[in-house]
Amino acid sequence: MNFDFSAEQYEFRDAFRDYLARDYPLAAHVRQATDYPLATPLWAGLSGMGLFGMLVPEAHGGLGLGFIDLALVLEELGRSLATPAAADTLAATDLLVRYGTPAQQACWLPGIASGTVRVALAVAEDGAGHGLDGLVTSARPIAGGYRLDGTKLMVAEAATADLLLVVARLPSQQQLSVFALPRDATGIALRPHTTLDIGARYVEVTLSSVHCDANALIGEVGAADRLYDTAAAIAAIELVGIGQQMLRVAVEYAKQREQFGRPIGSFQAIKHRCADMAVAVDAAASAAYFAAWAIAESPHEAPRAVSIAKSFCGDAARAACNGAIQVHGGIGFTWDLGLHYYLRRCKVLETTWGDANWHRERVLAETLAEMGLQAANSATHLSESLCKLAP
Amino acid sequence: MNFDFSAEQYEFRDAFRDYLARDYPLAAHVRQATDYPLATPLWAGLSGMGLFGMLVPEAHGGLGLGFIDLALVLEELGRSLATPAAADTLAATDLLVRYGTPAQQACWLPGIASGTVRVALAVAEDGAGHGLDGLVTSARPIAGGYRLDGTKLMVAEAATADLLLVVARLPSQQQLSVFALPRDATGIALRPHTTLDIGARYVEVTLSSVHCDANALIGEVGAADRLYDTAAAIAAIELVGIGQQMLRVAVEYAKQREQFGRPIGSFQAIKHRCADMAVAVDAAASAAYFAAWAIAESPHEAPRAVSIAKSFCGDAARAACNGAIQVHGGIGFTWDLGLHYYLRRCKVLETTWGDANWHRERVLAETLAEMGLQAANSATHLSESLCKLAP
Amino acid sequence: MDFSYTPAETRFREELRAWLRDALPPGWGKTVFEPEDEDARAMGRLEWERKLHAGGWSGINWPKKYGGRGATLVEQGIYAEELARARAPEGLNIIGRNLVSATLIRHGTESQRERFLSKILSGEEVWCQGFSEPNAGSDLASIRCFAQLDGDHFVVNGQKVWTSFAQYANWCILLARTNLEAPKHKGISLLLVDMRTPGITLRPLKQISGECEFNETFLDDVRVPRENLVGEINEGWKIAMTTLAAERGAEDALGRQIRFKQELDTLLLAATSLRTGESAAIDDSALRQKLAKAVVEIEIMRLNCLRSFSRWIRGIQLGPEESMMKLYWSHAAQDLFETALEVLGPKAALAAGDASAVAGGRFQLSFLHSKAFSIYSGSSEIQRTIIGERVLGLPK
Amino acid sequence: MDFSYTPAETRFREELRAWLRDALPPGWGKTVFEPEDEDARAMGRLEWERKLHAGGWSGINWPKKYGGRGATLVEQGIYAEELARARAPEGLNIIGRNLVSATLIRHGTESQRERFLSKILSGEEVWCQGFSEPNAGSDLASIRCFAQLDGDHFVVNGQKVWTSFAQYANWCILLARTNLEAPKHKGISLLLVDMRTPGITLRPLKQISGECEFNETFLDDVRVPRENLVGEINEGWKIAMTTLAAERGAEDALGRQIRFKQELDTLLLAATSLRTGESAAIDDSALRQKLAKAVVEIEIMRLNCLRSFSRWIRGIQLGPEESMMKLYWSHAAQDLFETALEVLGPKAALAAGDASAVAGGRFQLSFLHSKAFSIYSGSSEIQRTIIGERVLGLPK
Repeated sequence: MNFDFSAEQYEFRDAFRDYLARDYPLAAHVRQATDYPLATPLWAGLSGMGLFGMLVPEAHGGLGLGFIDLALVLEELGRSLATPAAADTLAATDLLVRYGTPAQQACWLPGIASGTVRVALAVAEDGAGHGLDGLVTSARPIAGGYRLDGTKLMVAEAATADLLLVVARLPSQQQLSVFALPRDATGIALRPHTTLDIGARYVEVTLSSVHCDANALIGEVGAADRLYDTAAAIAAIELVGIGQQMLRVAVEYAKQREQFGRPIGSFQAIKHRCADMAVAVDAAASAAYFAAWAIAESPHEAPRAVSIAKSFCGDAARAACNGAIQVHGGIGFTWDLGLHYYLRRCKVLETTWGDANWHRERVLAETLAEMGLQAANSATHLSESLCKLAP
Repeated sequence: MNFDFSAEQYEFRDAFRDYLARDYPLAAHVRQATDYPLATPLWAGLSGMGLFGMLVPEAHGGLGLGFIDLALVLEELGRSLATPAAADTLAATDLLVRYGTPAQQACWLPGIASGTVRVALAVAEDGAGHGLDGLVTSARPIAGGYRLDGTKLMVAEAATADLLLVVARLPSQQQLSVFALPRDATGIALRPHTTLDIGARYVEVTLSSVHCDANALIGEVGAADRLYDTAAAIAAIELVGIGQQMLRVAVEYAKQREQFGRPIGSFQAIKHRCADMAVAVDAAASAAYFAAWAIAESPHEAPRAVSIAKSFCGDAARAACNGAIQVHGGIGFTWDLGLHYYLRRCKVLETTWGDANWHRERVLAETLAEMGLQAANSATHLSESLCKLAP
Repeated sequence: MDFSYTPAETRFREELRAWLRDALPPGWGKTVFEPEDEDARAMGRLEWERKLHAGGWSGINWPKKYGGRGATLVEQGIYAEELARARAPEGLNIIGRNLVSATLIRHGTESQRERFLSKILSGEEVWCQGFSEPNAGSDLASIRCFAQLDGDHFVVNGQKVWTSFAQYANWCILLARTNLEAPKHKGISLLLVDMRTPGITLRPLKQISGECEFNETFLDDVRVPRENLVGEINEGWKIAMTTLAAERGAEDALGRQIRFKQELDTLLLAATSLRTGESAAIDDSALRQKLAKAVVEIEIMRLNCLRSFSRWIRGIQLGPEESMMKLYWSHAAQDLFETALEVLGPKAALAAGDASAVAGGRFQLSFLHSKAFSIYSGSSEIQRTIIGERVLGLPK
Repeated sequence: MDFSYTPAETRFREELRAWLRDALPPGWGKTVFEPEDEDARAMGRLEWERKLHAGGWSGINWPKKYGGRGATLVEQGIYAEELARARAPEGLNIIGRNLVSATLIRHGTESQRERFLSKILSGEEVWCQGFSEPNAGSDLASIRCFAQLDGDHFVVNGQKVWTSFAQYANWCILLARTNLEAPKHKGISLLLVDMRTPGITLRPLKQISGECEFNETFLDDVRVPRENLVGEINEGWKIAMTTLAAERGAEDALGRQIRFKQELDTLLLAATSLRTGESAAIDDSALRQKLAKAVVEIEIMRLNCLRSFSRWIRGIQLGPEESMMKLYWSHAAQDLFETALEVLGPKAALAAGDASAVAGGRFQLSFLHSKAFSIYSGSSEIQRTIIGERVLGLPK
């Protein structure tokens, strides 16, 4: 048992951190907001460092690494507010590796590994709430394949994606399934969203009688759940990166900025707030790393571990963003300092792939199920045993 | 419009404050915990100052004042952890004044005003949750009166009460009603509780085929709700008193106690915590005073006002108790300093007459009803109007 | 204690409500809104202030001799409520009406009052506030902007920051150092500066919301006539404290409260309408708790204001207690807007301009604005120190 | 990163579990409990420690030469888990095992180690901790208890407070001032004091829970042989900091975590059983959120411990990071017990001894205990300062 990363994993992380800090500092976001898209050179850079091949087996041109190897890198992607297209592509890669047929893997994985295929995840829908249960986009079997209809919300960077993974409902078993569609398939229409997150482009994707062949269906039972959990785990880890960055920025400012003749970090109001941020962000990292391990190594523990992480990391990152702005005071409220880019991305990550409430509800349901406890009306027999649990 | 008390009301408050500080300081609680009951001289003292006659009309030997006049005095009762029998007797007085028949008023009010009749409220039941909806104690009409059966939880100072007000359910209309029973009526059995609050005695009251005559039924529709709301309002105001006292004690200690060569109150960690306590306790007072006004003058606003107060005051007092212990450090954790008496009473007041969650739920329900909004499925027509509310 | 209104007060409310109904365009706040363009919005707000003045509804609580109608505090509360209920625009000249006027009525000379007050009321002259500097934020008393007396003028040099609406302002109420030797609180004076004076340069500061309400203001040999000094020379700090207390007090807070209440009502409406399958967001107990908490906290904000007004009626002056008001509402409102985005679920990020945004994206904008609540008018850290030391008497 | 166990580790767990099954009375933790009387409970705990030692399950991570079995950190984690899972009693000699031993292994002389360590392991000698004084709580370095060197003895005079279990202790690890002139951190020494030495008087301190775990200890011309000095004279502060870091660290926290987890499981059981009409407390979404938050936070406490162990495996020493561990769990656990009472609804106040109390009133007692979590082993304020200055590098 060892809950630590290897020296190689730390080195890999450091390489990404150095690259992102050098080639993709906050200034890039400022440009990006007005001068979009900037993603292409970044994509090439990340790809050149091997990011998109990490999860891809060597047989398909990748490095054959696992999700744990990815964890610290995802933290860096979060910290540098990298494009959500990277997160989506990595979640899709995990799905293809676990659930894809040999033919699907051969078709998509080499392109992903080499950075030529970008994937966008089309899951959320208006009126469907968090999670998958409320989704209504339909997939109807037709001769030789399926016909998809529905409207997807908040699809990140779909305009520049090559492949869409769409979660849709098959009528026969009411089963949610994942379909891989070329982004330019007939019947796919995009409408750009305006969102809080001005460092990325999100679109509404409408599928009107989109036809695909049978080979577009990825995996069977469980693929949609796996996709959602992986995407949520990635969001949780990215939130840790945001939290760490906000802590770092707040601490640096508190060391320099003087008021009343002293660095403001010498005041307990600031010092203790930074300490609370540090404790929350560090605990968030514990949760996120464990979720990464569960995704990689222990699928049956993954839903609970992911939900623990996603709920806690969202709250910790939010507190860190708010704390960083507060520590900066007025200057923290200015556009040009750029703390708002983190606040904005943080809010998107908090409210996509299940918000904290949704994940907490799932944590409790999983915990009670493990304990053999039920909600509702079947628990009468327990009352007696409880009375005996004195003290 | 004037949201302030009169000079007379402040003077009356000061008289109670002086009396309680002199004759009933914290040391009395320390004695009380080992040497119970101490309530009798206190009762005589409070009675001598006119407390129990305040709400009683002059015709029945009282002062004919209103609930607003009582508010600041209740704050002092809370601050000094006075016996909950006082709160119960005052809530019962309000009920008798508003809902009692002339005969009932003539029977009980003079005794209450003179301090010879103490009342205990028997409302809560095991398994009934907060509020009145879950109560199952039954009142069955019999020849010339009613027969009551049921078990009541957490009845304060019932052993020394003269009169019990029991909330029970009539079978005909499933209507909750209030019955006034002499404490020594046949069929009433008491079992002492052991509770967190060692400054008062609570008992379980079992009613086994208790017979009463028709005159025992106080009021009709709404009496039980009024009783619950009044008791909750009193608890809210007492919680403000506890919060104020904990703030005062914490601030005094922070001024005196030195560590690192300075009074600890000069450290922002302590100073800012006290400031937050002050803001919360002051806001709680706003809510509690408004609830007192609504109870006195605007019954239709009372449920919402009481729920706003009870939820907020409970949270504020809890924070103040926890804050006071923390500011004191180790000494705050000792029995003899006595902060725990406040913590314990606070927890009882928080969790009786509806806890914060229960009252918040009621605030929301009342608010939505006022707005003409419904939960659940009848709101579709609103969606459109909402879209127009730009920006 | 009495929450009822006298017949005269009720008449005042009805008269105002009727006037507002006529003065605002039909559908105002429902189908007709303020322009999105910042400059157009600012001009609209100024126009609205002038309209209020023309109708006799400006500076209602001011003494009659300065053009007010000498309204009671209760009428003032009714006024704030009715304007907010009608979703009337905020004025542009908030600093002039609320801060400069209070300062001049209390500390100005009679000729300053005559010169400035009526033009504030009429909307003829808009004011901005030149207090903070890049190195004097929380530590406001360490300002360096220097005013050198040169005959009958001060010559001012320095830099100010967060000067709201400076781009529309005719005048600035400016804190400047006038004595370099004295302890820092004792060498500060308060000046009234004509924004057209040569040597003033503005640079807009873009906020995290994308708007440019704030500015940096550079002063380079700006000449200010000596008669524009408020109070005594080197006595500006105490006067500024009155100004800041007014900024943190109940009058400001009551107007805000009603706007927060409007947003909250819209949020409750949204929570009732936003559906997941069979149920609405409002059916979720956990969200209900947070919404109820918002209802409770915003309602208590109103009660705090009314208690504060009632203290004033008793003759208690503005003081450090106003910091409690401000600390309370800034956090209550920040929580409200965090809750708002939570209620929107997966649509939380859809902002103004998106066809699917809930309530036109207003909550996202308010969420961003709310981050400043705990910073401006004195950060929460400063308010807590004021409360700890000056209300509770804890040692420095 | 690897959460699986080696076959050897699994064997270790099974062996221990089997031993525990035999060593604890049948029905332990379900129908059979520790005695309610404090003294009887203390003696039972000591007996249990001796039983552990007899079975070879004491000080498992200690070096073999001092009677331990040199267990790995992973085995230590398994050990903590299994003891807690069996609801085995806590030992009485926690200070001896966790703090004194770590201090002596690192800073003691070989003869001190030989003299003391094996008797700690065997439960022959119980230890208490004499650090805090009435005027030296958060400001521990300002202790006044004075040890005057007199030939080959120190003569100690002063008063200590919060000396846990002093009434059962044979020895005390004591901080005393040995140089009145030096700066306060540089004049402190660490002594090992035989509690039978003449001049020691105890006075029990009753806690808010009604228990008397703590004492005041008065020292009046207490003679301590010079060889009972740990480390160099006047170098005791740094050594004490190691002791305190151990007290705040993962080893202590992991044992607590599992006990909190047990309480949480009991709470979930209670929430499923406590009914209002048709529904149980567990059906309420708002309570579910709070219970889930407790599940999340207590689970993360475990993960924090495991990460900390893993850092130790990498060779990173105990340090200020332990304050993060302690700050985290103390507040997570306080929230847990506030939630517990909330779940109980109108029965929240029914305490141990009441027939209707839920789970025998354990939650009320734990609630009261939890108020000390943010005070002892360094208050949360002290932990935040340590984290701010020594982990984050913020200026003093």
